[in-house]
Amino acid sequence: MTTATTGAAAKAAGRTKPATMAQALQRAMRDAMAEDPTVHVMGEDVGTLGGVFRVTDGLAKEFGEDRCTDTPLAEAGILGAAVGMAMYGLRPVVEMQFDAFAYPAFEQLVSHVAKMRNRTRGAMPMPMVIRVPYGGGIGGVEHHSDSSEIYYMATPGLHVVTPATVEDAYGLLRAAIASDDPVVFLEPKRLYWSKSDWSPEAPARVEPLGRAVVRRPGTSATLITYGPSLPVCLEAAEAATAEGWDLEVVDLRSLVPFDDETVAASVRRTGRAVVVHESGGFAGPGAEIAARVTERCFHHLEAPVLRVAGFDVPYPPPMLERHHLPGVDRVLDAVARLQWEAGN
Amino acid sequence: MTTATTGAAAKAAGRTKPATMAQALQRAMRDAMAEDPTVHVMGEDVGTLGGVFRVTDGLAKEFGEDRCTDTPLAEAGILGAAVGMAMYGLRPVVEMQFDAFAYPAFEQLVSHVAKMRNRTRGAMPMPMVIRVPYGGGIGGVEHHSDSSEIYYMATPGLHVVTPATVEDAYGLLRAAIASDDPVVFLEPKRLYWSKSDWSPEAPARVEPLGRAVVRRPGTSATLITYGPSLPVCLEAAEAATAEGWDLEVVDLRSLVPFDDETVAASVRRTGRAVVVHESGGFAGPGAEIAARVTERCFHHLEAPVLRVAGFDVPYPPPMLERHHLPGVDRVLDAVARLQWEAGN
Amino acid sequence: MQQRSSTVQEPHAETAHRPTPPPAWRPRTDPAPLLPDTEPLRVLGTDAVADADPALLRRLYAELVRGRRYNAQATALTKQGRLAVYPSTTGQEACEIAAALALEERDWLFPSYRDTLAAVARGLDPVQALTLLRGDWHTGYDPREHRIAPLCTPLATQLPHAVGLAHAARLKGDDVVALAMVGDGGTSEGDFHEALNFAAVWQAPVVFLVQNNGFAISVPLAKQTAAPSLAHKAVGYGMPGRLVDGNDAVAVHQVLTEAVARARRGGGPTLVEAITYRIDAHTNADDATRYRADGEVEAWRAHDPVLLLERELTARGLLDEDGRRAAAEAAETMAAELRERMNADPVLDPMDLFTHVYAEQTAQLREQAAQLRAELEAEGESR
Amino acid sequence: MQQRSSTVQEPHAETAHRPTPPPAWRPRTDPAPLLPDTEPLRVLGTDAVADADPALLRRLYAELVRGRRYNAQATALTKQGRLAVYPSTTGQEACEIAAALALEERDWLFPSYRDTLAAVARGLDPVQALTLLRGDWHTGYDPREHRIAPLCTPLATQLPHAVGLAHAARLKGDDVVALAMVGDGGTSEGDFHEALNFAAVWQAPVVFLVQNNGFAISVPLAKQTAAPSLAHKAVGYGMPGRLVDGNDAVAVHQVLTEAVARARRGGGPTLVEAITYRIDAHTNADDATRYRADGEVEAWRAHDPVLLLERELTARGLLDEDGRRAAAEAAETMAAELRERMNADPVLDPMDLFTHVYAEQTAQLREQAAQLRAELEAEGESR
Ligand SMILES: Cc1ncc(C[n+]2csc(CCOP(=O)(O)OP(=O)(O)O)c2C)c(N)n1
Ligand SMILES: Cc1ncc(C[n+]2csc(CCOP(=O)(O)OP(=O)(O)O)c2C)c(N)n1
Ligand SMILES: [Mg+2]
Ligand SMILES: [Mg+2]
Repeated sequence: MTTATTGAAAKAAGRTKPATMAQALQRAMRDAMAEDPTVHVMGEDVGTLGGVFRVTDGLAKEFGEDRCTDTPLAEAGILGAAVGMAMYGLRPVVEMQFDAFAYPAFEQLVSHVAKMRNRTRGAMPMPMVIRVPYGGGIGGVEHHSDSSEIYYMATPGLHVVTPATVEDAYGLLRAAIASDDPVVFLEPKRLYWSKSDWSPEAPARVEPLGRAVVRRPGTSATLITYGPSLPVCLEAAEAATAEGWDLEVVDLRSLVPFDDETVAASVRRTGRAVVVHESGGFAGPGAEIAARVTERCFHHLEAPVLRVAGFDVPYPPPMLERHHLPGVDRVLDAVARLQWEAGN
Repeated sequence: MTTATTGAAAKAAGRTKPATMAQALQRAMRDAMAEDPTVHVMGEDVGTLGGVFRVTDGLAKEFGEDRCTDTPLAEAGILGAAVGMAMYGLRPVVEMQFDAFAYPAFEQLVSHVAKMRNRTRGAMPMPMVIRVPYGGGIGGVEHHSDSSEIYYMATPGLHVVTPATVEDAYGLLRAAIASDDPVVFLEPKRLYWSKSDWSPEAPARVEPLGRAVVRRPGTSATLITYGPSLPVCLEAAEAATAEGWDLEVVDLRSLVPFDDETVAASVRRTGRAVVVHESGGFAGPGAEIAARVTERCFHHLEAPVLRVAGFDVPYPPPMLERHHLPGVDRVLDAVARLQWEAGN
Repeated sequence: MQQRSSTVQEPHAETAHRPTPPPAWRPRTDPAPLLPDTEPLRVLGTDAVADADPALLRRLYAELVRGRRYNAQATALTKQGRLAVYPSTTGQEACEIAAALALEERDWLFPSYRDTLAAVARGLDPVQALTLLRGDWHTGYDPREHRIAPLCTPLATQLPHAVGLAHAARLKGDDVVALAMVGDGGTSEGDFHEALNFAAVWQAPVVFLVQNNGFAISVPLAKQTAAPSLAHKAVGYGMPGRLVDGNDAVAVHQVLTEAVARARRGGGPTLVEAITYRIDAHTNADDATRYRADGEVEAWRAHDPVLLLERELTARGLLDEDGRRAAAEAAETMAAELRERMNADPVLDPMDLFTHVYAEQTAQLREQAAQLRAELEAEGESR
Repeated sequence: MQQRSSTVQEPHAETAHRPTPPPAWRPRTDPAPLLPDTEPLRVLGTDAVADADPALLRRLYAELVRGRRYNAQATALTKQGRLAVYPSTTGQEACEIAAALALEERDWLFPSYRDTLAAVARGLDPVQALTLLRGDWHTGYDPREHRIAPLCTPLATQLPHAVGLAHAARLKGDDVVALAMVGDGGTSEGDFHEALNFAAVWQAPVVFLVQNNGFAISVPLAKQTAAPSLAHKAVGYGMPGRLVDGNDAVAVHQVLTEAVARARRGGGPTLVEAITYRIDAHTNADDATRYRADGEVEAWRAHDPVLLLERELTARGLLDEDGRRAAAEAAETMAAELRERMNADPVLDPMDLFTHVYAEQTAQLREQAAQLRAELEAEGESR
């Protein structure tokens, strides 16, 4: 879990800019595969097609079908086979095609991937990445837009990581592949085509897992968020300046382990917090975040930690999803409810 | 969702007392099957054997194998077939043999059972009960003691219900079977053999779903709990009197929907709360409970809502489980940390 | 021989050289009749077609032409932004139509996400069938009214539903059959296995139709299975497997009709594999040139289901220019109406988000609904 | 014939009556050799046994006797409260032993929760094998050291692991074979299906051994499957299915050895069904009288694996009183040692709860570990 650079590979490959998040993810796998022959990419349509989101584009061509493999269509089988491959010393990087299509693999994930190291007293680690495109906002029909992060967060033994920027997509995926633990790597679908001037010359950072980052410093209140909701929060923070609020925005990046240090430090400073995610609110990630922030910062809080989340309903059809997804207005409404009259 | 009585059936059957929770559950299914020919019990070993916990004992004999069916060994198939049966107007009561063996059915549960009513605009409801023996404390080997309630709580469209007393086992299961929505009915394994003087003469109550109940009134602080942890909390409350604390104990009974009214009323009264469950704490049920209680009672709280939970580790082997399960001492330790010096 | 001591009971020694199978061994079913024929059944272009009812042939033809046009129209609607996505069944119309026509009204159809055409051929309003793909709601029809289960996206998960429904109908004494559709890729899912096993053990009146169209998105059949055929899987469940040319509408119709009849008379389930081909890309969003050669597509165009039937009808004098024109015109009318109706924006109520989550709205959802209502009102005011 | 118009391309009309299969149709494998024989293979009591190596027969006999004794001892340990639970393989020793002996040292065994005996026969310390069932930890050994995967409780989930491991070994160029064990009930799980399919598509060097012992807890095979045999499932994946008398140690050993050799030389996976019987209850906690008749058990006692082999050896003069006594004494020594070692309380460290959840302990677990440590210290003080 160290911060390393991979300048050589980066230079050799001659990246162009700006790059999308999908491209950064592809590059992360490519660099990892070039460096480490035990890294194997597998899943439905990841080979010849390069994945339905083209995230594995070109890998089968460059590394051969044995390193980037189109599997039969069976998610439990894919993850189960990956467990066996990891048992033999490989580092599988598994792609689940969509969030809801990872559910068939749930038993393998919970009962084996998450527990294998523990049940064997460390003898049999599971260095494995399970990439899951997640969340909505892309007009997908039912079963294509679930925010399933809570299922993974609630399962001890897994790391749960989600990038919100192009840079992090690269840095965190490299770290996830390098990790000796299983990492559920949640890729925000609606940010796949987000772009950044991701410099091809500068050494690419491998981010440490488990560290949140302050994306925008502020003093009035803290917005705690991750993945697809980061852009929403940044926009809300800009809009809030008009109301005289200077909002700090924390991007969690890693849901497990949770970076209490960074988050609590921010909330202690600002005294108010709103958690923002598009996953359902009830028993969602925000519940844990609100609860632990409150436990740690109770006497610094001027108001209860509020949650802005998707509604507690099955994900809506494309034409209605905009009413479901927390947008800038809902974030600002929550900020307004932070009992400003009561405190400072 | 009404409170009804089934005195006639109860009298006819001539119960003996005291009864165990397992017997009360059996009786609930028996009465429901006698009253409603659309109720079908199905699962692994539920027929001839009467279930590994004997909860379905005698049902196949009394109602025939078509009404209480030993299925092939495949949980997704069982739940998937139950979906089809519900589509045709039956009310399946599905037994999953143990908590961890419900995971293979996760996709059917999340993508179909929970969503069917919604995706068909109410045309195709899913009146179905999925009975899941859950939790530890019975010396079970790995995969036999998971507290999986959060996975179900986080899935909109499901009710999640769990009894803690013999009476409720009957009353809540009857209500669950009568519900027109799918109910995940979590049965605390270690309470299967708990007993009560469950009167065979008195009319058996069908409890409404969605209502918590105060099991012990108190004034100093509220213990919020459910299922297997209720006896622990009641014992802790008794022990606490020695320290001068008069603890109120709330049994949630229904995790979804959540009875905010009862819970918030209690916490507003006492000003302090501890959530107790044996599920892991991180992203566990207590996170939601703590977060929503704080949202609703912030200015009544003298201290942050604390959580006493299982550790965030895979469930331990039998010989170590006592170190994992929250016991009376941990509850009392948490109560002691409720910042008594600060407030009243 | 020395004196012997043994911890286990010893029968007479003379039986030693008579090999008997273990006590529990009773071959319960003869596997031979469960195995599919070595070649897929074809009727069109063979002598067997002489037995086919001309009315059926004409009906199939009209439906195929209509189905082809429906596919073209739906694809066009994606280009106009009127459908979010469309998985076409161009080239697979024979399977879609035959599946619908093999069923009685009281029977149930369990379509996969690709099978809107089968639903339409069964009589469902195409606009309702396309609701999912337009995106105004998930299921656009009342499944019980049409006895068509919701179009199913999680692959193979609808198969156990079909088994459960057929089983329930049988328990109730109704002679209802369920026909479930799945793709070649879907057969790899555990749910396929579990459904077929339940069906066989329960002798449920269900017919499984696998449309083997050669691909699961980009993945060709050879990477999906090493089986002699998908129909060979049947024997492992103790049910008959049938192999049929999926582009021969008459053959598919015949095989399915027989399987439905067998199921109805209590003969249990059947697995049917129809060999067909997906002429278009996986969906409009897919680029099929990334994974298959044009030549392959061309070979299949020569084996087109509409063509095969048209040729037969023409050769037998059952179809003339007028007939063709009539079929084409009927299809055109359907397409025009569909286009027009799909050009209207659907009327949406955002509050529907909360209406059907539970039988009774929970307090929690009432709160959230109130929030959305307030937002919508504020939005309305600000407009 | 009138003039024709068509929207689709039309080849020459004279081909109309030549039935050709659809373009993609190529039967890839001949199903015949994949089908199992109609009767389970037996060697003991047949002429074929003449070919068997006497050393192997003796080895198998010694192991069977030891295995039988191991089962008795483990069951006794449950009564003494030294094991939380024990699923016995009494009556199934031939399968357990043959599975272990069919493998080379570099190969991998994937046992189910019932198969501690196979692990012990492969050389694992029985105390380590029984750790799971004693309850001091989950897996009591280093899987890599012994090339024995953890005993697997969630049924059939170990099968894809075996496939993945075998596939990985092959990719690395190691000629390692994986042998995976599963019960008749476990074959109903989706994971069974997916594992066999992956194995066949990848031609992975893996052997699947189904111990058909007639029951899944209380559920008899007839409620589990309607297949002619479980081995018939193989053809649906494109791999050979073999049927063997699971109480005939020589036959099971032969079939497994052949399947392992086939896998090793790149011939791909095999599905083996061994017909056997669970003489004891499901576990010591189960009451088998609730679901099966004594007569059935007695019939199987007459077909006991130890008995079958003992009879053969005796008839051929390969076993005399001394030999029997030596085998029994060796088994007794093993049992005495096991009993003694299991009578010692295992040394437990509650802090192990936190040690192996992650490679590096997280801050959160460090906090929780500190809490437990403080509690333990307080407990220690108060004692
Ligand atoms: C459980 C599941 N996994 C993955 C997907 C994503 N997906 C949608 S269609 C498809 C390919 C389906 O292939 P096949 O079963 O052959 O049907 P076809 O598309 O050819 O009709 C995939 C992988 C899904 N819908 N469900
Ligand atoms: C996924 C799963 N479902 C249910 C169980 C509970 N269970 C344990 S053993 C057993 C029966 C297994 O039967 P079979 O596969 O024939 O193996 P056997 O016990 O006969 O060796 C069941 C249902 C389980 N362990 N895993
Ligand atoms: Mg296909
Ligand atoms: Mg068995």
